[in-house]
Amino acid sequence: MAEAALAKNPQADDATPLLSVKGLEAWYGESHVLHGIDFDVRFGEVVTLLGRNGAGKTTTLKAIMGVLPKRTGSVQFQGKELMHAPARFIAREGIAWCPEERGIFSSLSVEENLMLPPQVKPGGMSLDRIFELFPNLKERLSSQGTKLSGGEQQMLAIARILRTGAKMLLLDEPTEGLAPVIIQQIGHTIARLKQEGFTIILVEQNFRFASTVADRHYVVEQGKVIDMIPNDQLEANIDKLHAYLGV
Amino acid sequence: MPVHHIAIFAGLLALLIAAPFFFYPIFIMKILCFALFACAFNLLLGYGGLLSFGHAAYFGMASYVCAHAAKVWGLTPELAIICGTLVAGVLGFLIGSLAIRRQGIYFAMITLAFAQMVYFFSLQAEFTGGEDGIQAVPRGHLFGLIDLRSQESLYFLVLAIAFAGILLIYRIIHSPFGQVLKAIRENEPRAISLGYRVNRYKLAVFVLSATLAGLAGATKAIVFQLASLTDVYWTMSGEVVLMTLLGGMGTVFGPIVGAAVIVTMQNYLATFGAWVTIIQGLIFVVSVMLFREGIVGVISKWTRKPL
Amino acid sequence: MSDGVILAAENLTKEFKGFFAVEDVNLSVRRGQIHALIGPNGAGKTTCFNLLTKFLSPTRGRITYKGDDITSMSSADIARLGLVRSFQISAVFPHLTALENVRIALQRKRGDSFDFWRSQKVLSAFDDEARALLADVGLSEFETVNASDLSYGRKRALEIATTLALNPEMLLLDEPMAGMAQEDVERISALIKRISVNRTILMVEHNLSVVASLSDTITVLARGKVLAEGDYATVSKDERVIEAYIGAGHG
Amino acid sequence: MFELLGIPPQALFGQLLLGLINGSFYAILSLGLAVIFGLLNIINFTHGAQYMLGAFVTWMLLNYLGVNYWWSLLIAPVAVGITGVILERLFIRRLYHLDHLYGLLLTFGLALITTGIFKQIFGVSGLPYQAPPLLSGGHNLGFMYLPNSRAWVIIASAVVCLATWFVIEKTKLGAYLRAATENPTLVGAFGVNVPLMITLTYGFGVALAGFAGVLAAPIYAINPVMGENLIIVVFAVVVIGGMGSILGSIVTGFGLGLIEGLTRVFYPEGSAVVIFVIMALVLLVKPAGLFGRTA
Amino acid sequence: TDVKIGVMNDRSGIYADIGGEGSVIAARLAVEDFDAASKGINVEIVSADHQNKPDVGSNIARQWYDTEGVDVIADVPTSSVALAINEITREKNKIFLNSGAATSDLTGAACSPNTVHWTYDTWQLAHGTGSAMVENGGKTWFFLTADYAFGHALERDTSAVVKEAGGEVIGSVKTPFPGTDFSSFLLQAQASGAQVIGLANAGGDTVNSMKQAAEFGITQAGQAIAGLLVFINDIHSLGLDVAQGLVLTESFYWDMNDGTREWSARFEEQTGNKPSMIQAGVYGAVLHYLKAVEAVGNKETEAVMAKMKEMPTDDPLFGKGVVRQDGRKIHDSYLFRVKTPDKSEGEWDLYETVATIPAEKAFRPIEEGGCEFVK
Ligand SMILES: Nc1ncnc2c1ncn2[C@@H]1O[C@H](COP(=O)(O)OP(=O)(O)OP(=O)(O)O)[C@@H](O)[C@H]1O
Ligand SMILES: Nc1ncnc2c1ncn2[C@@H]1O[C@H](COP(=O)(O)OP(=O)(O)OP(=O)(O)O)[C@@H](O)[C@H]1O
Ligand SMILES: [Mg+2]
Ligand SMILES: [Mg+2]
Repeated sequence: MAEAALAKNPQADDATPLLSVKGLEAWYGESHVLHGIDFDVRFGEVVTLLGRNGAGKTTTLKAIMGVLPKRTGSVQFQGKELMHAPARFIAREGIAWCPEERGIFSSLSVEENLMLPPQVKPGGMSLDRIFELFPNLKERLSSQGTKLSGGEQQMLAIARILRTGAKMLLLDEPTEGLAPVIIQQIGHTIARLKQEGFTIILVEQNFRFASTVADRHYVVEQGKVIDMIPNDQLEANIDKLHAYLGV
Repeated sequence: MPVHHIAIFAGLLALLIAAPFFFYPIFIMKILCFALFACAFNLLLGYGGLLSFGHAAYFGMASYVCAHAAKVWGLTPELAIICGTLVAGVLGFLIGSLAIRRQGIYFAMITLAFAQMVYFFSLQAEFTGGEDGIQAVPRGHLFGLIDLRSQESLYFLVLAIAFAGILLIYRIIHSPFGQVLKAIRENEPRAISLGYRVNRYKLAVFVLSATLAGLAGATKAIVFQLASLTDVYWTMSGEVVLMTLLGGMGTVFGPIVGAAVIVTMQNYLATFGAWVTIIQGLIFVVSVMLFREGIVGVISKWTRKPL
Repeated sequence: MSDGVILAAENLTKEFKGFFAVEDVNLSVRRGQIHALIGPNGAGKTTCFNLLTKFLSPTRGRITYKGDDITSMSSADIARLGLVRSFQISAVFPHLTALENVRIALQRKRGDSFDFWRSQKVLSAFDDEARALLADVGLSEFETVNASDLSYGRKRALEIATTLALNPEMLLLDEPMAGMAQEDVERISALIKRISVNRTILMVEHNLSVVASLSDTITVLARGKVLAEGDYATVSKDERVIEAYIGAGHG
Repeated sequence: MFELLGIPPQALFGQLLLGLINGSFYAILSLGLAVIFGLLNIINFTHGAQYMLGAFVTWMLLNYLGVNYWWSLLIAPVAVGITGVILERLFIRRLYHLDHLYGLLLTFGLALITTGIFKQIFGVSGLPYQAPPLLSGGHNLGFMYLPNSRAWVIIASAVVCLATWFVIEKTKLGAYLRAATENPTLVGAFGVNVPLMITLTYGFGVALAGFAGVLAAPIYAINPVMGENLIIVVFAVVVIGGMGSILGSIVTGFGLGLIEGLTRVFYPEGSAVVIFVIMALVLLVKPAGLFGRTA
Repeated sequence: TDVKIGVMNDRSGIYADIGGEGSVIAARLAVEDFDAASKGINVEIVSADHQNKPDVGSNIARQWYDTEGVDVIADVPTSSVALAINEITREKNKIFLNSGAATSDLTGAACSPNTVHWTYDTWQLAHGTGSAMVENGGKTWFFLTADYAFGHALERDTSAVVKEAGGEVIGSVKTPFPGTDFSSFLLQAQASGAQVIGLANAGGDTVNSMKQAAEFGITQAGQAIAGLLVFINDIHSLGLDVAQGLVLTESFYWDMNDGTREWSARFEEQTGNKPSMIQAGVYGAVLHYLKAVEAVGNKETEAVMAKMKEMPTDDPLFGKGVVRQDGRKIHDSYLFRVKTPDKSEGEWDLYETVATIPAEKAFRPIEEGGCEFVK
């Protein structure tokens, strides 16, 4: 935990937010799921969205990424309004998304899955570094993507977007179904990415893990952000947080 | 049976008893045969989740056997129909036990493959009369007593058969067996893990569906006094899919409506020449684009009642 | 087998085109215990489950359940012997109501019901029993809700109720806690604890605190092979387990 | 001279070669279907009509505009492809998220309409098409007389099939396409223009049917129903190869052509049904077809 | 008297060109030429598409007879549908004027006192082509036979004729129906070395086998091809380059005499095509029927049928002829050869006459047909 806290990027305190979400609302068909989400992410920060099952965390990420049928409000990235852009433009701006259900393609080999997302910005992570992070993948490069075990698929899903050069990552429950060792590795990875200037929004159920990597935590409940807790004030607010999360 | 279903069945029955006074009886009988055929098919597709693309085999083969039994063996019509139906059941068992081991589009294709073989057999075999078919099938006397040359007797026989068949299908859907079937369609591995031998259920519903399709085909042979290759050709398999989808797959009444619409269309568009195909095509396109749930499916959605 | 072993696997092996997902695994689960199967991702846990319940056929090896060889039985028949599994991805019948979901399992008692001529009213005989099971897992108020409309945690609960309806002697649970919020984790752990009375449970789980608090015996798999076995205290101190699975920072 | 089951070996060679030529048509047509099914999950029942369209466009180009066969090889597939693009934009794109059945029904309806219109305009007896000078005539191979038009069919289809296979299985574009089949949203979220890609893919699959139509024009009768009977056989080919498998449909297309050719010699009556017998056998042994991937 | 004539045929499928709307127009021309109105006969013509499905056809026929007051059904190609309508017509005691169907069973095993089979049948085609070819030196034959009852019948009848005339059948191959690629079968035929390749098939099958025979240079290599059921529309669609040299039998050709030319020109004005023999047959049959009605003075079935059989036929298309007791219409039939492109003077200038088979020899003798009601 200490390690992550130390690894603060100098630019992190920069006043203008890299991503700013205001009054974001979203619907699935008839059902109104987000009721005005507001939060900011500054350059180089790791921010988590915490909340109970069904609070709307995943939906928030999808709304930012522009893959929902209906959304309103405002999402500004580097000062640019993304509300009316289709997903592919948002991706080209340098935002990458790792979905909750992983989205590994069964008709592609592991290697093809890994190489699939086009490079959107220069400076993506090299394959060597990726294999260093996730050695499992290297061994199974020619397997069919979905023949990997649950956890291996999760690794592949993360690895895949590191290559693209996108500097803003949206990670939806990246630790679900992973062995403790791997979770630790991912923790290290996130810390390292942060040092390298990546900005990350992390959706997590594993709040213990979240506290080891994040700068700030937003609490989502019923489609609204109801609180923000900086990581260094976590101890002080632990009871409040437990109440939010129903622990 | 929910009240609105009872009401619909009763209304339908009343309508059908009155129908021959307003419409041409043979035409209504044709609709009834196809309605039963489509309902039998829907039992497999809509409730068993299995898309068979070879149902013409059972329909057509039953029709040949029934025609042959009535014409050559001189059986009474009810026995001839039973013969046809049984043969369809046996054929369904043979093909079904091989086909149910496959899923989805492969299932559809394997049923099609067997149906093509049945077609090939029908084309080659002596007793089917090749492309001339079996003509001039006698309608005979029901139970040796009632002369079916009378259009009224024939009409009520066909009505009774089709209605009984459709009610039986209704009961199958709403039986404990039907409940297991539904579970299998929803989540097959889970049903297995609960200890259900799913293949036996699939085979059972396949055979039931084939048998009832056979009943429809055999009845049709008596009505039209002929059995021909059109009934075993793959386009007939396609037609029954279309009837079911147009009416509303997985609904009780959809296939009946679908059959009525398509048969009516074939009948009344018959004067339009090549326009028939164009109009039919347009209707399919429109129905897929605008009422995907089929006619009855859409009504069911509006009224919020399962139909 | 007199020593209380209910399920045993000998030299269980599964090969996928030259890749050994499970290799010479020997496993014995004792009657009445909660036995956990843990291990890093890709260790072969789910594969093991699939082998034990015959959703996959083993390349070699022998499986015995209550002393009988079940290696060549079909999945459905194994379930009929009282060895029932759940799935890593939640498995309910989405367009059936919660009550109907449970009833499908209860209906199994009637044997293979091919009685297509009977009204489904005969099934209402099972309603009371089904309601009791739903109450057990805290789903009473969702009786008439379609399973697809339940939240994730409740789907898992429903799945457990359905499984319990078969009154199995032995349960195989694959990651019952995956993706669950903290509150649900506790509810489900309590439930598992409760149902383990008179039953044997084999489960795969990554949530170590759950594993620690529930399991009597733990088998650790890594790269398709058994790495260690014992109770939590023993296993969690094992160097190799720490390296391969738990990691240094934990506990 | 020894004989094989009463057939002299030369004659057998000839028959095998003819089988292979027929197989070329199966290969191109099933390839188009496989591309469309594999990448769009649509069972394209209009394929037969689009094949017919290819032949008719070729005929119209020659008879109305005086455009010769060689230009038609290029123009007709593009023209047919464009009609495909229009259909995709107007109708098919609304069906991707639905069950296969609906795509089947829609494309079946479209096929009826297309065939109906052509019947209305051109009747059903068919139209004559004269092979271009280079393709009329032929060579005596010793064991048979091989018309140039047939030799050309083999070459053209082999080239087109291989190129298509390469693009889809071995290039980045192909990987996008395959991924987009499974999860278009996610691929879009990676920054790829999925809707355009899918439209063009359908257009391409349809253009392949059109291409087969051009190849057919000098050989087979050009009439509105020419695709109707072929389509079911071609479906069988796709299924044997493994739905959606590109390589599968090519290999199976040629292979079944050969087998059918042999049947025509030894049991001609059975040559229409042999493909279905093989399909049943294959599916019983290999559930997902010869080259199919199991999910 | 009011007379209602139902023209039923394939209006959307493979036989739509040889019958279809053209047959309806032919029937109308017959009514026009007969000048029915002025003779106090009120004729109404309806039409329908049987889609080559016997059940569709039989449904329409029953409905026509039972509820719509149709007295006569005309045309009806496709043997299975024709046989079905033959039965229904007998049951309902109406009149069936068949022009489109080929099966000689209509005046044989399945014959009916209510049916007239006007234009052609398989026996006629087999004999016309078979015996004339043998006489012209085509002694050895090989058949490409469409693998269904119609094809088998054509092959069987033609073989008998060939043998009778002193020829020899050295082989045959059954081709799947419907087929597209016949090259394999053609090569087998070529390898047999037969002088004549008989095409015992119809429609698209014939067109395809002709087209491919040309492609493989079969005729150039010296073998003759005989079409056993070929219509002028098929030749028109093949083009002379491909079809030249084909020998075939028909009952009618538009360019025979002034009468046929004049009528065909009128027909072409309305349809854009020259008439096929089937369309011509509908004209002839309807005309003869109307004459019989006029002669009888009412439309009572027995009387009209008797009149039709008693009264000789005479029309500009088929000339003079008779309707035999078994319902068979008797007229001359012709063996044609398809012209070479350089001899053709127009789009429809397709045939040259090789031989005329006189009426009395053109059709199956009545006693061989086995028709039951004819004693
Ligand atoms: N495809 C969908 N259609 C309709 N409703 C949906 C859909 N996906 C999610 N929802 C609903 O939207 C709400 C928010 O869901 P979301 O997936 O964003 O929650 P979450 O916070 O990510 O929860 P979890 O921790 O379970 O992943 C929930 O009530 C859920 O039921
Ligand atoms: N059908 C298959 N074909 C090929 N390889 C497979 C197949 N199924 C599993 N594997 C491989 O076998 C190994 C074990 O997989 P398994 O799913 O059993 O892992 P696991 O222990 O359940 O992992 P996790 O905890 O991540 O779910 C993995 O490396 C996986 O890639
Ligand atoms: Mg979520
Ligand atoms: Mg697993």
